[in-house]
Amino acid sequence: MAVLTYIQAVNQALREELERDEKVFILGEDVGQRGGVFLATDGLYEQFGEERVLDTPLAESAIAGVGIGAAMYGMKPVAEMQFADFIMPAINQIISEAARIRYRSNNDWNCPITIRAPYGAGVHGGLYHSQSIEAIFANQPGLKIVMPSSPYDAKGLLKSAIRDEDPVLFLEHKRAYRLLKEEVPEEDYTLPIGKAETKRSGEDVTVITYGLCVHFAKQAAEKLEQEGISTEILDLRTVYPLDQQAIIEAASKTGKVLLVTEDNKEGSILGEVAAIISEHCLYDLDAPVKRLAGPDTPATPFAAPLEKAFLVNADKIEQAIRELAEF
Amino acid sequence: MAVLTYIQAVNQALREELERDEKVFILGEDVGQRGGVFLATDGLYEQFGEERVLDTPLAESAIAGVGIGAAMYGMKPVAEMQFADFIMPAINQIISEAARIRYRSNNDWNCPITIRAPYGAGVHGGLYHSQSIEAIFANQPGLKIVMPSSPYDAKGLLKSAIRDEDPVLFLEHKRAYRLLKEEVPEEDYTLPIGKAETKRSGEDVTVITYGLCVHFAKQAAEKLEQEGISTEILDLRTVYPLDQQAIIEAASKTGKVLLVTEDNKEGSILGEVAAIISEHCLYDLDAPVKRLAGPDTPATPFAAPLEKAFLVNADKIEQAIRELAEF
Amino acid sequence: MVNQTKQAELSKDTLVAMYQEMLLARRIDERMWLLNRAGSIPFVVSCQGQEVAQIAASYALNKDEDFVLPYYRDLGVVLHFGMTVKEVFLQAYGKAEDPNSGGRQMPSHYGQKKNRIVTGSSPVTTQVPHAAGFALASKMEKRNVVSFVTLGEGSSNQGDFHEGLNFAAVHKLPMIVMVENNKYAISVPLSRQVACENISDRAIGYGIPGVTVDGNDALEIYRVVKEAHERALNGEGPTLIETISYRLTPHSSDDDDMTYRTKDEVADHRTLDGIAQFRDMLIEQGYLTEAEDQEIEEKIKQEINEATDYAENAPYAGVSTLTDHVYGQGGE
Amino acid sequence: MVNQTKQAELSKDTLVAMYQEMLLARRIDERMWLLNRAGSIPFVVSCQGQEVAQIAASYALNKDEDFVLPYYRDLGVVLHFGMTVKEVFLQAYGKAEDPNSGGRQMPSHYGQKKNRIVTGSSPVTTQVPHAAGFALASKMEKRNVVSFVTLGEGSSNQGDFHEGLNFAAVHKLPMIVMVENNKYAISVPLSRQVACENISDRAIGYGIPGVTVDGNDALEIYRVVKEAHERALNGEGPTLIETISYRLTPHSSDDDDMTYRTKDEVADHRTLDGIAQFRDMLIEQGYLTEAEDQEIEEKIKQEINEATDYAENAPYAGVSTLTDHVYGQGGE
Ligand SMILES: Cc1ncc(C[n+]2csc(CCOP(=O)(O)OP(=O)(O)O)c2C)c(N)n1
Ligand SMILES: Cc1ncc(C[n+]2csc(CCOP(=O)(O)OP(=O)(O)O)c2C)c(N)n1
Ligand SMILES: [Mg+2]
Ligand SMILES: [Mg+2]
Repeated sequence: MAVLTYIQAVNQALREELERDEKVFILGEDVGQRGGVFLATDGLYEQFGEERVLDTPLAESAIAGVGIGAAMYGMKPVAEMQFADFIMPAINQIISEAARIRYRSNNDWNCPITIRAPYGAGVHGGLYHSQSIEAIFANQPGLKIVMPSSPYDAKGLLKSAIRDEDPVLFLEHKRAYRLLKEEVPEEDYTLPIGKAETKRSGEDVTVITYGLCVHFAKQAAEKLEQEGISTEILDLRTVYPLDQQAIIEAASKTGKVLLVTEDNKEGSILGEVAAIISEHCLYDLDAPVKRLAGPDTPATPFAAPLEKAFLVNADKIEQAIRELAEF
Repeated sequence: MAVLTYIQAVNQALREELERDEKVFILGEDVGQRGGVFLATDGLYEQFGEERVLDTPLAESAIAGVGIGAAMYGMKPVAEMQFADFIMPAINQIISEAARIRYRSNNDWNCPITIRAPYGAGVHGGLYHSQSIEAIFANQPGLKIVMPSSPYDAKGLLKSAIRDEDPVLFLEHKRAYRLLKEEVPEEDYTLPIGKAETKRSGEDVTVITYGLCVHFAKQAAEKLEQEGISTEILDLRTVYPLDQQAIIEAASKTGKVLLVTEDNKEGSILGEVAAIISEHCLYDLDAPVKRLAGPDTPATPFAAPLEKAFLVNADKIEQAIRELAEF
Repeated sequence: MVNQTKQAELSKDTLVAMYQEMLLARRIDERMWLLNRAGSIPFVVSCQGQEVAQIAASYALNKDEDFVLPYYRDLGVVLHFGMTVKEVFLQAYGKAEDPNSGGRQMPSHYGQKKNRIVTGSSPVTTQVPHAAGFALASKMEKRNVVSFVTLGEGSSNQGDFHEGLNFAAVHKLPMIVMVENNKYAISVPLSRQVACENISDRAIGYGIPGVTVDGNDALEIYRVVKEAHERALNGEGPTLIETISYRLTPHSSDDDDMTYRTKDEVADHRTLDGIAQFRDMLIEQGYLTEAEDQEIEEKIKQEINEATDYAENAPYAGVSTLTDHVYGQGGE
Repeated sequence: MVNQTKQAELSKDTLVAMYQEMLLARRIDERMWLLNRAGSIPFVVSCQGQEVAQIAASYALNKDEDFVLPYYRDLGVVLHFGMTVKEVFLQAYGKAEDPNSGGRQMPSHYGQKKNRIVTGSSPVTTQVPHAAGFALASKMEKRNVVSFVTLGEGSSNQGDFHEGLNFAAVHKLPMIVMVENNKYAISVPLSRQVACENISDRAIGYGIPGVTVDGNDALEIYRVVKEAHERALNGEGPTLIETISYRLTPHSSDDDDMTYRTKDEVADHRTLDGIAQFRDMLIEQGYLTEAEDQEIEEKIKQEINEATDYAENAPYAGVSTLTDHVYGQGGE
């Protein structure tokens, strides 16, 4: 099995899906000859031609909207937003259209589009190349939001997203692209959308998180293991709609829950996770639910010291787990 | 004191602010001669002229964006989105621009715009004239979201919004427009943004809600009083950023908390409220936090029976309070 | 005025059939208002004044292959593409059998997959990029299929108009965009919506042909849409067509147009009604007699009566269906 | 080629001053690349190839009254409107003293209220409606002030371009929109961005004048911007101007342009460099000697050295300021 970076895993999933199904095509800014500004589509233009790897004009509402039209027709478009921050002009198409098409037509039409976007901070991107955007969409029935935490997950979940019969927002952490590497099978495999996964089993504290923060949580857990603190890590994987059952089980198991996100604290998807826990696990909790998140300021300043101060990292998670364990 | 409907209170606030400050102006679709499709701006075009009550082309991103430019210049624009559902094309301007201007310029520029929009269901509006949209914006530092629950609050809060030095999203429940009436002082008064208000004091169960649901909660509470169940009602008024202190106090007071929204359950702003409670009130709770909300389907079908089934009403609230009281 | 020199292309039977369809749309619309004012249906938004353009354009399309992305006034288009009168009334009443949405959407939010009528929403102009998507997909599949999308002139000021047309132009997609300019966007007159002479002046900015036609001139509309259709099939890309008409009703049943325009203005435009002009031409040409016209009216009336009765008595969707079809049930 | 018949309007001193500003922008930009490649600053996005257009246009504006809404390549515009070289380096380093954002935004996200340089963001084209808003406000206040906004040609495909221009046109606002067409949007060449001949062809769709000019022809650019400025002040509404140039650098320091264009193509365009043409013209006209040119270069170099040193040694904003200025502190 080859060791792939996160971005290579994304690239491989795209290549295999383009090979597997001729209804699959890619559209976005600079996805063609350039291979994408992060090289997610590297080599695909050469292999599949400009008809299936389409450079679009600089217009996100059209990228989403044209993709939605093609998806209703019966194609399987994979639209790229160059940065998640630039999905904003396409929100009307995504929320009013993609998410509503099946319901509003009483199941007559559907919209199997995948919209990929690199989110997250840590690459000196300043206010507009750093944001977490999932909370904006995490209240829209009809939409699914997938945020893989590793190369293996990225490949399997992206394939599922492309094959899904409904619209999927697929958010990849841009700092994970080169930071994370692991063995990824060459063969075809898919992972289930809508299911969280236990990334680590533990007894003392449960960490519930997603995306790049899973990596940091693992680092923290390994360190704490040496101190005798045992950490359970639940990776949400799909942040909308949430896997309620898995959340309830993971929270109940240890009774001490740390929720982690890179997003701003107020209004992040952790609120919903906390609500599920408070509805279902009151009597299993041994400590108040704790949230570790970004401060409520626009994410994130360009200047390195400020960016660092904004971000969640392994140290901050370690500290929070320890506090809960000692509670 | 005159008895005004909710829409009349909005109209009066607008009129008084236009009179008070010549930097205030209104822009939107059909706000001029037509006086707005709900008559929020009725008579203002006649009184203040087309320069201050501007009919715009049908283009929400421009309505917001031009307003933002004028606000940065130093004006006090009040932009109307004809229906909250149609704010979607303007989200890039509201989130990427209005909400970030002060922070990104390190306090050099600011953006005192008010964006009004009628939200909510119950008028046979179907999928696109019924939505609750606050959750989309309730994760954006720099923005404030105000949702008044009564004519009196609407007038006082709208004046505060217009005078605020930062962008305020001001959401008015369209069914409240004619349904709710109360005495509203003719004179100038403002109400504080960022503060929740206790609308009713009680001992057994705390209901935390906002907007039109406050009205239904009051109806339910009155009925339950006769059964000897005493209900505290906290009206959030500002749903972002939330008044944490008031939430903690109200939840701790009775130990039994019902959160109510007309929005879809998953991902609504109630998640954040529940998270605040679970972080701060674990040992004060006598029952799990309960949420009453719309189902997770697009809001809301046109057909009357389906619309009714979707919506929260006084009966459903009454039932939920009773269950909590008996817990 | 109807240009008689252009009839050659269309047979007598076709012209009479066109007339019947225009009239059917008008009579349905009129009935909707009666039902609304009687309290039977909560909402109407009309085609009145735009039927001629809708039917003439529809005849220039391939109704067995093309995709249409109509807007809320396009009753004429959806009737031509196969929606039945009964189905139209079912959607007006929001009943379970409504094929557009099973009563989920407000009236006039059309969509019917089997007839290639693409589901639409309320936020205006989102359908323009969708139409480009359909055109792109059919081009990728090398099918000889065109997408036809309509919108109001006010709606041509939305970003999606610009982005959708530009995309289609760059990729030379088989798409026809028809702006039905009825001079008003709710209360806002054309002069406060745009500063250009014609909406079709926007075409040059996308490097595509743009044409403005009289929305009451069926034969001219047929001709320009037919040409656009041929260009599309020939791989020459999209065309922007503007039809000039006048909105004969208030914006919708919720509107009071007397707050922003006069009775006289409306009355003046009623005298120019394109359907009446078209009928007069047919009679003048000897293609239609007064008696035949009366028969047509009768047949339409009966069909509408039956459809109204049926829809009125049809059941609403059950409350248990409220949460159905948010997502699919698996499989591809 | 520089059109020599149009110099009349501009004095020798002005022309030499223009040259100095163009050169200053170029030399700053070149230094930024050196600093980036040396690992001192994380990011550069260049003005190279567009300085002539930026400076010529700026000279046609009223720098004491007008508002400018520059995009990330507009180093020339912001220098002309009063940002100092030191301030430019402070923002490149993201230091606390950066007047644009105190190090919060990426480099080249300009904004400085005292100089009426309106704060900008990364999502392209949002500034176009803002410019209309400034123009609307100054019109409401009956001030003789124009808003000047720029963007790339790729960015002219965003909905906000369409909506902003249409709004400004309908309300006849004093606004100038200058599209700096440098033939690429990152890797995507003009031909895959638009299908129109000129971006200025979009003007007629808003009923406003549209002009395309050679981005290396300073005097012609000055003339058309001056005319647009007069029209704006006369209440005749907005103008769309397109300057044709070529992006001489990769899109940014994160880009590798050799994946989508050739060395030769870039080298060919370097030979047409507008700044060199302008200098040659000044020398030919006897307005500038080689020695004077050398002196200018020296002066610029020294200024840049000092600014670099200063910025390099300046402190970052303290971590405790991270949460400052999300909201104002009350008052109006
Ligand atoms: C994005 C959006 N904004 C506002 C509305 C409300 N609205 C519905 S129809 C309409 C006017 C449309 O005018 P036009 O495009 O000229 O079409 P017409 O109704 O005249 O046929 C408006 C403003 C909407 N449906 N969508
Ligand atoms: C809304 C949005 N989408 C995508 C981007 C990423 N992006 C930054 S610059 C750029 C290309 C801009 O091209 P053009 O408008 O021609 O300006 P140029 O850089 O050539 O001067 C892109 C796609 C962005 N900044 N904003
Ligand atoms: Mg119209
Ligand atoms: Mg460019």
